[in-house]
Amino acid sequence: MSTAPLLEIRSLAVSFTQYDRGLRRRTVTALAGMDLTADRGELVALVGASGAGKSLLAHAVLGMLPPNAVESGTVRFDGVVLDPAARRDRAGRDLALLPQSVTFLDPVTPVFRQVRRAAVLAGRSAPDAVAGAALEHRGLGPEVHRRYPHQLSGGQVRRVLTAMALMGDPALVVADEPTPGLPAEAVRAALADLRRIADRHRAVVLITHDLAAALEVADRVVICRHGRTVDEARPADFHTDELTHPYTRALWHALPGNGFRLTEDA
Amino acid sequence: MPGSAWWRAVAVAAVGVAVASCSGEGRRASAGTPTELRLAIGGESEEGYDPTLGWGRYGSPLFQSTLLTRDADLQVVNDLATRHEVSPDGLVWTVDIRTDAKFTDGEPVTARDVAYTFTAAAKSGGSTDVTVLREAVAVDDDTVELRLTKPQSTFVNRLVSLGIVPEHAHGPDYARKPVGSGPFVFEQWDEGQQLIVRRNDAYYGAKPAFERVVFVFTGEDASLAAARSGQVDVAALPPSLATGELPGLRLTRVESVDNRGIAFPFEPDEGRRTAEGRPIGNDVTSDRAVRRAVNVALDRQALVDGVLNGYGRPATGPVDGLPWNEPAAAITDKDPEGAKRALEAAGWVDADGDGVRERGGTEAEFPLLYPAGDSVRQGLALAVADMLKPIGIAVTPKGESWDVIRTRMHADPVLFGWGSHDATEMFNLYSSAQAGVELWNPALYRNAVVDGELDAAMAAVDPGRAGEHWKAAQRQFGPGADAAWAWLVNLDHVYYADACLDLGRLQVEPHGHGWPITQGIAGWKWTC
Amino acid sequence: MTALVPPAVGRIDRRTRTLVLLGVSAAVVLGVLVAGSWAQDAAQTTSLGERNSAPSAGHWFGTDWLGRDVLARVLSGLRMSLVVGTTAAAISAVVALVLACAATVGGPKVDAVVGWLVDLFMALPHLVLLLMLAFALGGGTDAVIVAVAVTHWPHLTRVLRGQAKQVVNSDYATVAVQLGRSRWWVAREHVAGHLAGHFLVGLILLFPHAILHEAALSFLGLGVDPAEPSTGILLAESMRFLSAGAWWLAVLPGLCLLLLVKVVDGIGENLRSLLNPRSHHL
Amino acid sequence: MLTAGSAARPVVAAVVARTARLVLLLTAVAVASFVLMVNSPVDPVAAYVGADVASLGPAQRALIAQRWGLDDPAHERFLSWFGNLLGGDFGFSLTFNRPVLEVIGDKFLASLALMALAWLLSGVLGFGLGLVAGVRRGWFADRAITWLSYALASAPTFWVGLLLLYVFAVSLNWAPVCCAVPIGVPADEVGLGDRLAHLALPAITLSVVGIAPVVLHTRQAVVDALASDHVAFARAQGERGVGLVLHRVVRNAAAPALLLQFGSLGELFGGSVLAEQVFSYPGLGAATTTAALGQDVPLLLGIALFTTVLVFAGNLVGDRVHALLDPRSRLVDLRGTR
Amino acid sequence: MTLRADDVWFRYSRKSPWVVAGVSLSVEPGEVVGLHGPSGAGKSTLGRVLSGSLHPHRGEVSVDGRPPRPGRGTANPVQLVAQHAHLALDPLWKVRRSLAETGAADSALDALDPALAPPALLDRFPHEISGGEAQRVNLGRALLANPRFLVADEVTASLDPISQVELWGLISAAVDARGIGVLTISHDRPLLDVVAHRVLDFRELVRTPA
Repeated sequence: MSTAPLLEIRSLAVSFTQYDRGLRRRTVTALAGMDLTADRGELVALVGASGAGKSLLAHAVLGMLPPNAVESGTVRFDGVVLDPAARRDRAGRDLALLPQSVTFLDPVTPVFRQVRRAAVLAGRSAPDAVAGAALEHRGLGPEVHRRYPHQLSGGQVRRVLTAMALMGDPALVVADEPTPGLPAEAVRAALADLRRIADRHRAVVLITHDLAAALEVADRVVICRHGRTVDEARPADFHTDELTHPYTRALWHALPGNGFRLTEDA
Repeated sequence: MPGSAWWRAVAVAAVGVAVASCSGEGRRASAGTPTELRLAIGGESEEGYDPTLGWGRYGSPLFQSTLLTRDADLQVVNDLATRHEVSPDGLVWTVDIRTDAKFTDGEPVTARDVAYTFTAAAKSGGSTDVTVLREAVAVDDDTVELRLTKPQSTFVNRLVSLGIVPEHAHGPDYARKPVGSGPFVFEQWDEGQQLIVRRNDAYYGAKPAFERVVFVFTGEDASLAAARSGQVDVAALPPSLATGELPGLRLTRVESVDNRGIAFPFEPDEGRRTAEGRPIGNDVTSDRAVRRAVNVALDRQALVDGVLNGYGRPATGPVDGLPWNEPAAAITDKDPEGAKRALEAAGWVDADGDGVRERGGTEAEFPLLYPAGDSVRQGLALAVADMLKPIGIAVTPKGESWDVIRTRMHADPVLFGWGSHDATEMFNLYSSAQAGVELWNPALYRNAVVDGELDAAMAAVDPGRAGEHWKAAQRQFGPGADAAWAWLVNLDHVYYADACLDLGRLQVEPHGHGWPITQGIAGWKWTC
Repeated sequence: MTALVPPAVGRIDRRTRTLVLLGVSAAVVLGVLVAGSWAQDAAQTTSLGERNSAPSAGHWFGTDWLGRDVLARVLSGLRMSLVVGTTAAAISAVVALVLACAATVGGPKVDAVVGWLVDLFMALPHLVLLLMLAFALGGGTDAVIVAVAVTHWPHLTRVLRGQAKQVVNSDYATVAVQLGRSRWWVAREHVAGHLAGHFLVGLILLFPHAILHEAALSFLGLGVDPAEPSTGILLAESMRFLSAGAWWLAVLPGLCLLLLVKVVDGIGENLRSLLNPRSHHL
Repeated sequence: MLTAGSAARPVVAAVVARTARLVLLLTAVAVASFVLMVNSPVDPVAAYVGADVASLGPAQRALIAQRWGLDDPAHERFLSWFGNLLGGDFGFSLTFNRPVLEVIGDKFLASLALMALAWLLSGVLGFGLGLVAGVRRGWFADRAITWLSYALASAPTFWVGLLLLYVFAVSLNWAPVCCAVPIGVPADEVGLGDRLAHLALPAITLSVVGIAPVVLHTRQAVVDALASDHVAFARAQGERGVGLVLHRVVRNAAAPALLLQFGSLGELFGGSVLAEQVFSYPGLGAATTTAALGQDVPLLLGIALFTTVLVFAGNLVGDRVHALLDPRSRLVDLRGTR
Repeated sequence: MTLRADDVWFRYSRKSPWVVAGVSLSVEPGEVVGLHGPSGAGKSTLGRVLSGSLHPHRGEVSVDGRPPRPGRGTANPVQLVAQHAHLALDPLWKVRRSLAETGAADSALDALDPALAPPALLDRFPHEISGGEAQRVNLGRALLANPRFLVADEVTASLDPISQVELWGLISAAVDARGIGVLTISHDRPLLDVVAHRVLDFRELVRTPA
């Protein structure tokens, strides 16, 4: 057993080429230098302004960046440096993506077939039984099996996605922006789910822009800005105002509940 | 075509091309004398095979027999008729018919059927014009009287071309299931593709040498390809495609009166218009000197060689090769110097040195209209323009639609094509009575002497007398006198025929390439 | 295209490449127009001594049955096709623009009528409608132009109408109204700008269709005047000489037509990718 | 959430609405076509007479006009024609000398085989190639396929036919040069192989022309599908390669491809007009050309109406099939939103 | 001079349910009123009704006794700023032109509070500026129209917390300086508690549909 954390990301940078109207080429640097570690049993929140390229981190970790993207930096898993191809190979088993939106389900395939396919991919024997059980376990009976994703409620979708993501019993779960647009109670429920996954000795990376919500469940919070990790803090540091980094402090104080003001060093 | 077959067809589509490679085989490979003849000479009658609608007006109606027919010399001989006679006033044609003729359904052919056929044809709105018929009456079982509204010596052509249909079987679907007393029996017609006919073993005349004849309705190009690969025995093709001999095929040229000529507007341009508002008159072509000069200057043999690929004859008049042609009306052409002299004498000189003569402010120039889709006429028009340039006449060839040509034909020269075994056509082209009717006499040519001769020819009861009048008219309107038209060429109709096939002596064919060759089809035979 | 292949492969900037392609394509089209008018006389000149000759140094594309130079005929045919195509496409595009604007500004009733018209014209097979129109107008070049124009506006109308509606329903158009700007002002200032690109691209992309349909009509014998042949007529004529082995009459004009259509299409696609890089197929 | 029960009523309503639309459409097509035809400057009698103009006099022309009812005023002709139409009588074809409906029925049967074969070929091949191109996006296979599609889209149908004819029929003599059946063979002796042999070249021509849009649209659909969230999620679960394409892409791409394929019947018919002309194939397409060139107004009108129904039916079936494949689109009128 | 809604009802078509049912509220000049409710409840629709771009089926909205409407060349006295900042800017127009759409002269634009639209921003295209900047331009444009009232519909929902504070600072300044009244719509209760003088709960405003 190595002492290194399960996931260790160092100086991860991603850029790619885009074309504007008039075909002006520009190179967009989406991630400029991300550092992040997460270990088993830990829920680490990655917080930053929307559109800061946080989702790309999730895709990079799973080795699914679009072909025109250029990646640099290192991603270690269990202490071993994995290149994108190796990460792709582990996706679905050791590494899992947990999305929350209905668009992540195949719109033209009934729910059960998708879950069953996830079971097959995870290498489980008797995929039919496993898939049925996984849905049953999350309170989804046979009545939803033949439904299409658009016929499910938001909560049901989330449970189906969770069932699929966890099918391979992954060591690491990356949850990508699970909460936007949800009412407060739903946000709380979704995050509580994630906390439970972490508590079952898995590493969870929660990517979000909602600092206040993240603080309630995370063990550590990684703050990023302009595609770069700027700070890492524990939730307690926020409440006790022991924040060292000015941006983190500015972010904290700008929250409506914490003074709603601009600190001079923002 | 059963539906299930098609679905099976779809299922094994993949083998299609492979099978295709086998089916393209020629049939000459098979030994023995074929009992089947295959012709690709076009001429499908989309509306079917009903003579009262015009079927058989060129060549043999196959399924039906006609009262009279023309032999290889175009002389009228009896077929179904045993005798015909015209009353002295020319109004009543009495025809006796043979009694041994039977329709293929077993019924005998009677005078009533003949009367019925003529009556039906006169009333039908088809492509055969029997409107001169007042009534047709069966006098007895084998005699019929055809009574006309006016004397018409050329009515004999109706007797030659109108196939007799059975009154008892002439219903709405007759055109698709023809029954007649002709040399062949209808077997199958794949519309747009082929017509298969069988020999009529009960035919009263000389029986054809072939059990079956297949007419393939392909385009010219496909016909040539089919002939090359031995799939057909006879193929009609345009002169431009007749590029040389092909193995096993004989290039057969058939002379025709399928002629091409220029109609010169006869009246000067005085700003008049017809009732429909079409302009009348042309100040250049209304001068006889110009018309004669054009006739003299043209090198018709060069047109034949160049445009027709050699497949044709220079035209001397509208009825070359027909019994009523007048050879004396012909002139010597290819004489640009003579043409120039004639123009000078008439006052057409090139004073301003632009290469085009003028007289009294009028330039010797005119457009030459031709139907735009016709490539032979286009070639002729272009070549004519090239030939007339040296004598100082500027011609601008212009392809137009028939609709445009119709409105312009009284004022601008038009390149027409005619040619018929029916002398009525000559009457129509030159009689002032037909000026501006249909496309006839488009030039509005008017000469009292010609009118007199033409009327006399039409009214003549005796064919010989009629011929004399036809000839007299030609001497008057021909290129040596009025030069009303400049006839250019007669097309040869070109066929590739199997080298073993004897087509016998062929008639001079009328306008319309292809079907007329079937006129003597009953006499064709294999020679090897 | 560049964005999708591994960027390690060094290549020219896509913008430069697109601009160069555009320039070259425009030059080709212009060249065809100029050469076509220049070749018009040569296309009519018969030379009865040199009939049906295969391509040679003297006649690059060979000669036809009247000894006319096929290259000259192809060039003048292409010019004819271009002229017909351009005119028809321009008329069509303007009709589309007018209808789209009417549908957008004229209220729901006009919009419904326009929508119905579009449906009506799209319900009939293109070629059948073309045949009927060419027939009804009596054939000839003008009839073909009108027929092609009349059959090609619906698609562009649909595109432009959708685009205009999107603009009219956009937040910024709503803001403009809230700021006291009239509907016409919005149409002029906002909608026109957004439509211009689509209109231009749509117009150019109509050319190839117009050219092909003109050729098809002419091939069937309902098209332009055979005396002043377009490429469709040349090809129809060539059909009679296929079995005689005169492949050059069919292959070369067809190839030239294909290339011309491709070039014009390329202009449209390149322009489109300049205006909206993501919609590009490659 | 939809259940079968709640869906039934809208389906009925949709069918009624569609039918009403079709009737309205057909009426409009009938009126518009008739007006066009009647106002044609071309004289139908002259077209019918054609080369026989030499031997037919004015009296005979009057007879012809009378036989075709050209003497009556236009509105009367329309009313009687339209009235007959409501009774199922499409009128009488002048060039073919038989009822229009019979002509269309006969000819369409021949065209049906051609069109069905070409439709299947272009659909299957196009979808396959589009799938390959989309999956291998940016690679050689994609570029080759895309380039070929663009080239085919720019090629005139009839020219492709001419080339095939020259190469396979004239030069290689592998395929017959014309027609739907072999020369001189009675109908009952014509085998399936013969029919296929005669069908092969026209069908290939027709499918070659229809393939480009299918390829390009499928390719785009595949590219879109591959860029979608659900494929990203599938990838995150370790789905890749053939499995990804089979399980997560094919169905998504098939729906638009089928919709397009069913919506292309109009183009297919247009193509068949040209292909039949080139290969002398005696189908409805060739009849259309004949009717147009021969001024056969009743037949042309009949064909216009018939093909309108055909295209309409194609779209309808396409929508249904699309709805089967893509449950989201059920009860939504796709045509209006596309 | 009050923005009032009296028993306002609105639905999108005859067949669809009432989205706004019997809502009455008022906003005074110089007052910031918060409207709180969950997503999809119809708050935004009410915002558009209040700003006059949708017309109520029943009841009425009034400013000074008259319904708020843009006049010929004059702006609506009630201006709306919505959540998605970039959608409210014509992508083909530079910022300067968008601002000039209010009818403001160039000099007025240059004199605009640099905090709303820094001079460097004026000659950029919308896609060249950030979401926070775009939203400030939108606010600046609304203020250039000299409104009496402002409807701010989730104006900062897409912004990071720091930009959110900045934008609200600008709104407060306008409220203080010009005495305009603001109705702010949000699902974020803590935010409303900070920025609004009083907060209305949307669910309590809506009557149960009759």
